[in-house]
Amino acid sequence: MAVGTSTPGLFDLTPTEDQRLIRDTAAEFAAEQLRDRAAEADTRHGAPDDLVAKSAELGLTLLGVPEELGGVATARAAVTSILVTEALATGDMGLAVACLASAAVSTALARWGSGDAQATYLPRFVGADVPVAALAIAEPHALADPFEPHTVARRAPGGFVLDGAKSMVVRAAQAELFVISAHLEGGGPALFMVEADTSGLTVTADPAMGVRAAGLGRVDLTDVHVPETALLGEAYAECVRLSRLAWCGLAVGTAQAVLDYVIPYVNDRVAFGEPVSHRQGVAFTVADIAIELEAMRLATYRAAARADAGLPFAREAALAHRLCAEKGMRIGSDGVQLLGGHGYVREHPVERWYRDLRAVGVATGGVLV
Amino acid sequence: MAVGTSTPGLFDLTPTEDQRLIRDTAAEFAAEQLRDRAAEADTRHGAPDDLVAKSAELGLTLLGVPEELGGVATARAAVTSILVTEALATGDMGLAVACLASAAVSTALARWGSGDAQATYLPRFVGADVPVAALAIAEPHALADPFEPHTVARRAPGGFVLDGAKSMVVRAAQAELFVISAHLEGGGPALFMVEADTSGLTVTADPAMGVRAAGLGRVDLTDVHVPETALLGEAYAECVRLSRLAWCGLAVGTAQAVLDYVIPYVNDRVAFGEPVSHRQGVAFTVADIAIELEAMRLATYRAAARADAGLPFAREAALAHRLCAEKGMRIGSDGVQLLGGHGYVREHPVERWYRDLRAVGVATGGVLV
Amino acid sequence: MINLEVPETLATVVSQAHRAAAEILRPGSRRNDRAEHTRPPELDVLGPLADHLSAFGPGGGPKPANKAENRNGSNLTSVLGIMEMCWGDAGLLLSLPRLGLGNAAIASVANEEQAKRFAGKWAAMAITEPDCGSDSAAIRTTAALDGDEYVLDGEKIFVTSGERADVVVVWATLDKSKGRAAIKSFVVEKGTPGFELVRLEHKLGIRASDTAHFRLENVRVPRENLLGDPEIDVRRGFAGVMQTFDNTRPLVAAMAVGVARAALDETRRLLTDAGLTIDYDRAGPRQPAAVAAFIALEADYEASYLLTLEAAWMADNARPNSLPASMAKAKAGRCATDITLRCIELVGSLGYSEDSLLEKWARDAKIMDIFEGTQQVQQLIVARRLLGKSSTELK
Amino acid sequence: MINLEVPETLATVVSQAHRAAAEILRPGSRRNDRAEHTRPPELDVLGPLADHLSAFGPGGGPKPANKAENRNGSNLTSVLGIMEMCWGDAGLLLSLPRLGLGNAAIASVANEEQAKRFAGKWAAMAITEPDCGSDSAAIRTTAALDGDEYVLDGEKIFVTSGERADVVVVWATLDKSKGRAAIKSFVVEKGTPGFELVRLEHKLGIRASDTAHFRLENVRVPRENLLGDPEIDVRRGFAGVMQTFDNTRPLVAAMAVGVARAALDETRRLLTDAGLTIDYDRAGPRQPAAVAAFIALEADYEASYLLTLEAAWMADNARPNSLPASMAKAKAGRCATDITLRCIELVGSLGYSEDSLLEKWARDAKIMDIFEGTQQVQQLIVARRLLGKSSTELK
Repeated sequence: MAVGTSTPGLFDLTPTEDQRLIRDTAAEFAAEQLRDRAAEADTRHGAPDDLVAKSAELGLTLLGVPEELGGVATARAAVTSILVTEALATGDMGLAVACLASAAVSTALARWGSGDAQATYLPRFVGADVPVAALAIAEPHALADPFEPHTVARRAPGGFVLDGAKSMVVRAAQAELFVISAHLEGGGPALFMVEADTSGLTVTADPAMGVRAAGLGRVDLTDVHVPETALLGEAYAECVRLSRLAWCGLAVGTAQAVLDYVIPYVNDRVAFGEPVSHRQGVAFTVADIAIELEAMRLATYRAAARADAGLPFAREAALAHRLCAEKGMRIGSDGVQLLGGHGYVREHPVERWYRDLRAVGVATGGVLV
Repeated sequence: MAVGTSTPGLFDLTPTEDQRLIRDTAAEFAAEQLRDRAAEADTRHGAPDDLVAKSAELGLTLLGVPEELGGVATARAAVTSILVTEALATGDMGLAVACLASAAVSTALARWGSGDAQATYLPRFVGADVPVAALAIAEPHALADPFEPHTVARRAPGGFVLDGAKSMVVRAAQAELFVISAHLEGGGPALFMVEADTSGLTVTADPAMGVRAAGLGRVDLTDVHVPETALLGEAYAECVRLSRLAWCGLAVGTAQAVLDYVIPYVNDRVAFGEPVSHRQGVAFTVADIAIELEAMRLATYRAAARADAGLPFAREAALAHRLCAEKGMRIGSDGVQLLGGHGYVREHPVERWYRDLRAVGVATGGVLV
Repeated sequence: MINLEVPETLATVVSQAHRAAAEILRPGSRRNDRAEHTRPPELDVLGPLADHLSAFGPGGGPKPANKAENRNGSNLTSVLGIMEMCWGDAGLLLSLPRLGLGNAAIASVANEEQAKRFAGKWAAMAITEPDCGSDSAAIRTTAALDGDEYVLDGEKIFVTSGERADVVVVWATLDKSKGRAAIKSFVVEKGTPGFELVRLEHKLGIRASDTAHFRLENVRVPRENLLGDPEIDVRRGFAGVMQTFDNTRPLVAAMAVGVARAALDETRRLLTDAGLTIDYDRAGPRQPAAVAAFIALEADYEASYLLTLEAAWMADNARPNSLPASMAKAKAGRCATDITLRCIELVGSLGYSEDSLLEKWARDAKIMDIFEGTQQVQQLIVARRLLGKSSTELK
Repeated sequence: MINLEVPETLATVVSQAHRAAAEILRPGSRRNDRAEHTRPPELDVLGPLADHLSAFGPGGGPKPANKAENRNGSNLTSVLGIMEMCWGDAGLLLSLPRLGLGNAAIASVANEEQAKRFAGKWAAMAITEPDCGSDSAAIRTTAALDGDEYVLDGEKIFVTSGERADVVVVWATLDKSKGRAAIKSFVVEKGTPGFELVRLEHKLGIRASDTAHFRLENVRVPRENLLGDPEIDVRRGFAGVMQTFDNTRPLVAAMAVGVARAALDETRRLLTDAGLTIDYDRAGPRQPAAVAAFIALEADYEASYLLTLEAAWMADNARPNSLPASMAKAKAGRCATDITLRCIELVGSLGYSEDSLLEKWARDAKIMDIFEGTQQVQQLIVARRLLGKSSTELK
């Protein structure tokens, strides 16, 4: 760590006017639409189609797509995407992931797709009827490392053949298109577009501890043939970093929901003749939630802003991710603890946030900024 | 982890009558002799000779030596040694280490020395005038691993030639005899007896953050020749484990000193009209010190009792050591914190315990049970 | 002589419990987790086992004849058995017939006649109310003597096995103005008029266990159903009730230890299958991060395990164990949550999926840090004892 | 536009500070640590530098002309400069002439005449007393007006740079019965009769900095030496004093950040020399434990660093920053201790030896979690703001 790297711009924590606008719109959508329907979606293990469709009206799939390709991005938009992701997650992490799944693919296409691939797929993502799509990186084996996928891609006449399995695939059962990471034989890890109806690809529901509204599934690939154009460009590490950052945004939004929920709760709840918030044990827990949350947010913003500015951001993304995985989980656990027995039942959303926040430490893929 | 291993004996936390006696004697010595002289020894970077001599009267060097060799042990005595180590450390960790240094060597000799070596050296250790000696395992390079010493021993005519450097060597400047770990070429790590006046061996003072009363030094070995009989038997891993356990005993005793010191302090100290112990922030810290301390103690006893019973104890020693290094350090830090600014000045011993307790995570050698 | 191993004398009981856990409890874990509010079919098989275990329950078994003699008795047996059973499934353990908290309360404070009358009944315990958590002195459910009956009115939540049990031990106050001393426990038979099941809770974990919410409206029970002394003795009235907690805290600590061990065992299996070696001697900065993390978690497990054994052993030897009981509960409760959550992270997405039981154990574990006195309540108890403070000084 | 990088406009100041830290402060670190209570020879060189830095001190510099305009001003400059200087040596930074806390107090509350009169004086600050720690309302040192002079009596401890400073700003009460509103600060010149240095403390760390204990017996100072308003205004009397803390907390947070970075930089060097690679992308369970631990520590460093910048940036932009200031101080204070202690453990016995500065940084760091309001005080401030509680509700 040498002296901090300098950039021409001033240190600034103020979003632009445009960013504020879309963030506020997303926050409103989260408060009015997502929060109320989260419990049911969690139980049903899937997001209501109408809700995802409504979220598309926010223009989520346009955020990472440049204007010339039909999107709204005038520059790299990691910060904007983080702000939107965070805002949606204040409503519900699982539903936010469901709403953002197709945007992960449109962003990946816009960033790393060939002209051919963009021409083939992007128009629908920037149109009125956004297809369901998913970015699949995680794998269902212990100690999986996104940089060493067990899924392999062999070169074959006219393209590649993929074999392996992917886990935590968002809305897997509904998706028409997957972007799948695989180890390219003779190369390194890479991303491939695979249409859902390709022969050899099967989807199984794979419900998990949390983010259940995202309808997580497992995708198995046996001898799956894809064309040359299925290979996305040379940006694997960047994709993993930007996906981890998106999970940071989800963690920040969810942790904010926890904080906003527990403050009135501990003020209202009376024990031994006083609000429980008058006890340091309770009050310090709330203080620590707020402190760690603010740090999670700042670290995430810093990494995203560096990505947008074209600065190296591997370090900053890793540090933000470490904070969001660890402190985010602690916030989820403390949220339940602050409510005591009431935190353990579904009447209150904190038990869901406990389950959701564990995802941040294990997930890669699904979302992207 | 299968179902807990069973032994014929009942679960029991009661020391034997003999153990209680020697532990109480050691505790008395710690309270009456060590505590008062700790601050000065810390500053002087060395233990007063008269104090170490007095401690020898407790029979410390006899504890690990069987009766037939002039000691008092009727069986393996790890538990007894732990109890004594813990008791001495309640007075002062640095002085305890100084007092126990020669016992580490007499125990090693009794356990792993050849008949020749025992005949040569042991009589003085069980006599009236115990020689200063030190068990040297740690090394002064980053990420040193006791199982991969950089110090090497080559076979040479009539014995071995040692080259390398050792750190944290207790009372290095006064010691007459060292037991030194080295990588035996063509073998693994092993222990060698090296007399202090052997040509090629030099000693430098190497004061550290804490345990300063132990007079830590660095021993450099350049082309040091030792005879065949210098090699101690095949028990390297056991020696490392038993030394780590001895450090656990030191941690437990020191942490107990912290707890015993902070309880009256926080009860006496008044702020905002009440004893500070009436605040949960303070009270819960005290509770956690007590909880972690008790767990450190039980884990240490368990490992030592397994060693005495001849059961495998690598796992238990490692777990006890992890607890004592980590929670012990937290107790040291919390001790200072509970005293606030007063904890930061030498008027109170907690700042010394903060420095001492960091040793547990980095030290191997010096003490042995 | 200091020895912290499980004695041979208990090896059979422990291995029986482990076998039951492995063969009966564990196989149905996922099914019962998914089918919340459905009676687990295992309960029929487990009834007789539970009766066998209850003979070893805390407070049960012969007392030591000689104070100096070291005993490994019913308390140690109970915690060891519970660890094994919860290694199998904590939700099912909590559902074991006739091993409810209410049974523990009856065993602790019932007189001879009551003990006989309620023998063989499965008893749940109803303490918490919608507006009282840890603060049992705030209980609003009232019991008024009317002729030969007490009339109970109030609302009770978080009643474990409330639906499945035969009777519910209900805490109620004879006189709100007299604080804790006026709180008594009453045995209410299921089916008593006015004793209404409001709902069963949907929970984060331990879903095999039912958690009931009751309303009591003009519920009449015979005056002989008041457990213990009906007089309000301001000096010691609450002691009997608190005694129950001293006995049950090590049991909850044991539950936490069992769940934590389940997660560690599974994680160890997955790590070693993935090619890592847990080398305890070489524990150091160069070994793989997952191994170092695993050993750190295992150290916290060892701490929880030993504190739990200590608390039980002290009870067996008739030593006051309120302090170690709370220490064990505090440490085991928080560590079970940490350990199970971290195990998922070590393993990765596989551990997060319902394909693995790791995610379930992280949900089950959290209750261990909450019920029978939260982490904060245990810290208060420990701190008050150490600092010599009353509950009005250290609140 | 959101950007959390140090701007070009401050790069020169930061790199100057870094150079001074590397070339002047760091080389003497071990010598000054060993020679506690000896005036570090570096202070002679550092005087002019300190005067240069003080121009950027908190509260100094021009105020923003336009509220909407984003400013990177003196507060941000100060914290960045302090981080670099403490990367060099925290004890020496605390000893910088004319940059004492007393100077900050004078800058905050002095009137024009006082500002002029005390310009160029090195001012220490005396708040704490033997029986008052965080509880400044408990101050017993009294100030009684006698003609044109105040007469001060009492005892003060933990006065940083107390021996070396020219004047000491002493907190004293005009009327003990009126609580905090009656507490005023008085400039006491060194050499004033009755103002006696009792002793210098021997400390765990920051030994280059002297910490004085004073007794005041019948110390007479001109009435013009009372800083700020001499009236006791119960409504707002304490605000000015607390304002000083809002300004100084980010500075202490910055000190903690600087020390933590020193330890991380050195540890990174040692780990990479030992053959390990810090791979941020591959951060996972298979990498070496030391690398995973290092990255976890660095994440806490990053958190502390960014919270500190935020608190300073808010002050620069005239936004209320009491909450972020306490957040930064709480997080940076505790993390600096954790990070420096863990770095020693990662490195091993080498890091514990005086041959390395790692052990010194772990001693220096601990004060950052204590002075200018302990961890607990910061948590109280944060919690009260979030929960909307007064200091009588949440004590």
